[in-house]
Amino acid sequence: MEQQLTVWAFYTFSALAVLSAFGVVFFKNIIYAVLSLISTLIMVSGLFFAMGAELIGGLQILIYAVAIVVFYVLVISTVPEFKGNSVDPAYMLVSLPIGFILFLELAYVSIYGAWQSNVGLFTNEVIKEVGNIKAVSTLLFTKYLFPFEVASLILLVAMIGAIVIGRKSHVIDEEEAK
Amino acid sequence: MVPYEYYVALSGLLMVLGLVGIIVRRNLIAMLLSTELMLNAVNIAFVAFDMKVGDVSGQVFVFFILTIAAAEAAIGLGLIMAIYRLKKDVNTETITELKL
Amino acid sequence: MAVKIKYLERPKLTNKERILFIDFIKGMQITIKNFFKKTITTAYPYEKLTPPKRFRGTHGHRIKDGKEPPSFKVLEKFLEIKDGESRCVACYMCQQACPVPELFKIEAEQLPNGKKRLKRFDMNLLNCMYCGLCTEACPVDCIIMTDEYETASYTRANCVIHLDDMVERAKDYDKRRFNEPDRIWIDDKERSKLWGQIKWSNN
Amino acid sequence: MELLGVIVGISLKALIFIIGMFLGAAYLTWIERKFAGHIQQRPGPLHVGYHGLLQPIADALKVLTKEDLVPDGVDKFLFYLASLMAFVPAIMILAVVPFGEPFNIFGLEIKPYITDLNIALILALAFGSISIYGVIFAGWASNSKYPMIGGLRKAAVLIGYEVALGFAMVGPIMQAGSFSLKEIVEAQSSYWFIIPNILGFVVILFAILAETGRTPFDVQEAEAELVSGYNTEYTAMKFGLFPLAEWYIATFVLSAIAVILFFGGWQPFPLLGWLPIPGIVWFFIKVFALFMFFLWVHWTLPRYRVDQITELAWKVMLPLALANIFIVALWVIIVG
Repeated sequence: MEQQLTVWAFYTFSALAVLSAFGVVFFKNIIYAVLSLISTLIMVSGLFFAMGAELIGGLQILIYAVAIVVFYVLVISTVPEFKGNSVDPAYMLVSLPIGFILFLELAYVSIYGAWQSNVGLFTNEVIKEVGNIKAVSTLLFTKYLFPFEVASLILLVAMIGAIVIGRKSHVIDEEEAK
Repeated sequence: MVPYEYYVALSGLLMVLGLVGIIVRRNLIAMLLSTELMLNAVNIAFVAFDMKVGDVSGQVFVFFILTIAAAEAAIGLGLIMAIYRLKKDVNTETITELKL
Repeated sequence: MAVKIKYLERPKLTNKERILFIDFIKGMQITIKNFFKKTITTAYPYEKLTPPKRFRGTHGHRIKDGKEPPSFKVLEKFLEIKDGESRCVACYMCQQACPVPELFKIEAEQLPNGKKRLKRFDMNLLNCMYCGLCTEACPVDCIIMTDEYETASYTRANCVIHLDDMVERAKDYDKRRFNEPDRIWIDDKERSKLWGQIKWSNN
Repeated sequence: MELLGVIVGISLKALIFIIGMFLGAAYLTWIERKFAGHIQQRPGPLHVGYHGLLQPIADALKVLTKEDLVPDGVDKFLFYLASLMAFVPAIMILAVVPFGEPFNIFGLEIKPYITDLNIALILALAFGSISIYGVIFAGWASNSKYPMIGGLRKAAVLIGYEVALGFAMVGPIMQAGSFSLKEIVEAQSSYWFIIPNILGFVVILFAILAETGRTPFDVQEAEAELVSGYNTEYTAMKFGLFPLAEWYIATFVLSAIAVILFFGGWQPFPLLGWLPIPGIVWFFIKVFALFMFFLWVHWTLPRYRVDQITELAWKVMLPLALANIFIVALWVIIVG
């Protein structure tokens, strides 16, 4: 029964995710594109749940769909509406073969890739026993502790950078200074 | 049970859509949105491989991708705001100072 | 000319107040005290407050009943007024005093015996601002303002009041409140209970 | 067939929860109006039914039958979507909130919760914060100045307090060692988590007030400045959904989560465990007390300025939440 539900969940979520991804690419109005992106992110989060990665699924909504996309919405509210063609037909012609080639490449890599020989740190039984959250966090705070700390540093740098770049430069009017 | 290949195919589709979006769109913000799409495709692929192998390292990497996405959004949007203040436009066609 | 703005320093909070949210707690004490007090409202259509005697409500006409001021005795002989009728002497003083004189429609006629008699006294209350100048101008204390304040009506025609309505209204008003002392608040005890005692200085 | 049965069962349960929350929210409006009235020494609703008990139903009928105006120049699709986007996530939090332990009636095991997930708290936080889009899109779609400013203010407030709220929740999670709300309650059988987490509780009080837009933090619909903020252009039930979602359902559900985190959920009060009161009643007593506290604050305090609110979020609440994590870590090491 659970497997049947998973199948259903996969088909619904993936169909909706692809549909909304089309929306992200082809909506002329940028706010609709953002709305489609939110939809895609939530559908992807649903897919994570279907795959048994609950922690990532929850964080996907909390961090990705809310914390990150809110920045886009805030910027879009300050930048007036985009005028002009949303999609350039000349580039459309270029993009189709490139996209197709990329897809073939991805397919080749994933079907004949070397990952098939790899065996993970945990087995399915262990994960089922300790739960997804404990497994992920154990790995995160033992083997990947250093990358985790570096990630926090990256965030700090990004924050400072965003503040410095986005700050309005206060130009001192020289006449007024006199 | 859904075979993991389906997930990988979905991931590839989203990746291609994101690429097409970056090539096709003329709006800087929309291009950034397409980047988010590609990052998500990678997320799906990571978790799908995890499911196949029976591991959670992929999910750990999704964490790092979330971090990168946050950093990218903050810096990218900061740059877009700076460009907008300079040019009053976010169209890629108008930002051509370095073009010969 | 530039506007000058004076900035006032606010009193700074002490650390104790800042950490324990003393000012929040003070405010919340007051509201919770009020929560357990009795309500002070009136449920209007079911309970009605009696306005103070100086309230300026819809107009009324006092009748000739022996309580007239002395000036009426002088004017009485020129007029044909029976007991129980309006004591109006048709002097038009109220219309003169009114800021919107068009709202009065006063007519008097000359009787064959040479006396004057009031024929019509209409007021269009749509134009009235209830300033009360007409009552002050009246030489015989005839036109008064009663305590009735429910003057809403469905048609414009109903907003014009006539002599007989006004006589009835004044009769009713005098019967109820003529002997009441003249003060602003109906019940001083009630007021001091609700809002506290006033305090005069000693010397 | 078994699948269909499970789906129908879960849908029925969800429907019961949703309808219950709707009716509950309707009567929460009555409670709020009564409470606000008595705080201002007036009786509140009085004439529809006994002491206005039927007032919420009359109000609902009124709101539902009002004319639904959509102004010219609004983005129609987003305009409709925004009211739903504010409302649906608020009610979705209910899916992960447990109201009590499973109990038996007539041999039937009844679970007073929809699911018991092991990431319930993260999901609750996620659903709670996703309703921000309803407000922002309402402001954007209205194509008008005041709603736009209101929506952006709400976004600024939410970004700040969401962080503080998340950090303040870490304390109980550390003590219980689980994200599951049910397990957090079960871990509090000996003592409530309010004891080392007092700072976290203060932060959560402020964060809930800010998230639900109750008075010291209601900058997004400041009547004096912004007419009505983000819902200025809305009418009828589309308008009604915003306060219903924010002021009643979100406040109630977030108070339920705060009670679960800090006041032991359905555990009885200390020294009163011998009373024959089922756990679910204890739970509702606590949630209701907390809800009334929010009402009390709402009807007492004046409004902060926007800059004061964000300053409070980043300079006071976030450090307090971090200090709370430190204190709880020490507590866990020493007491265990």
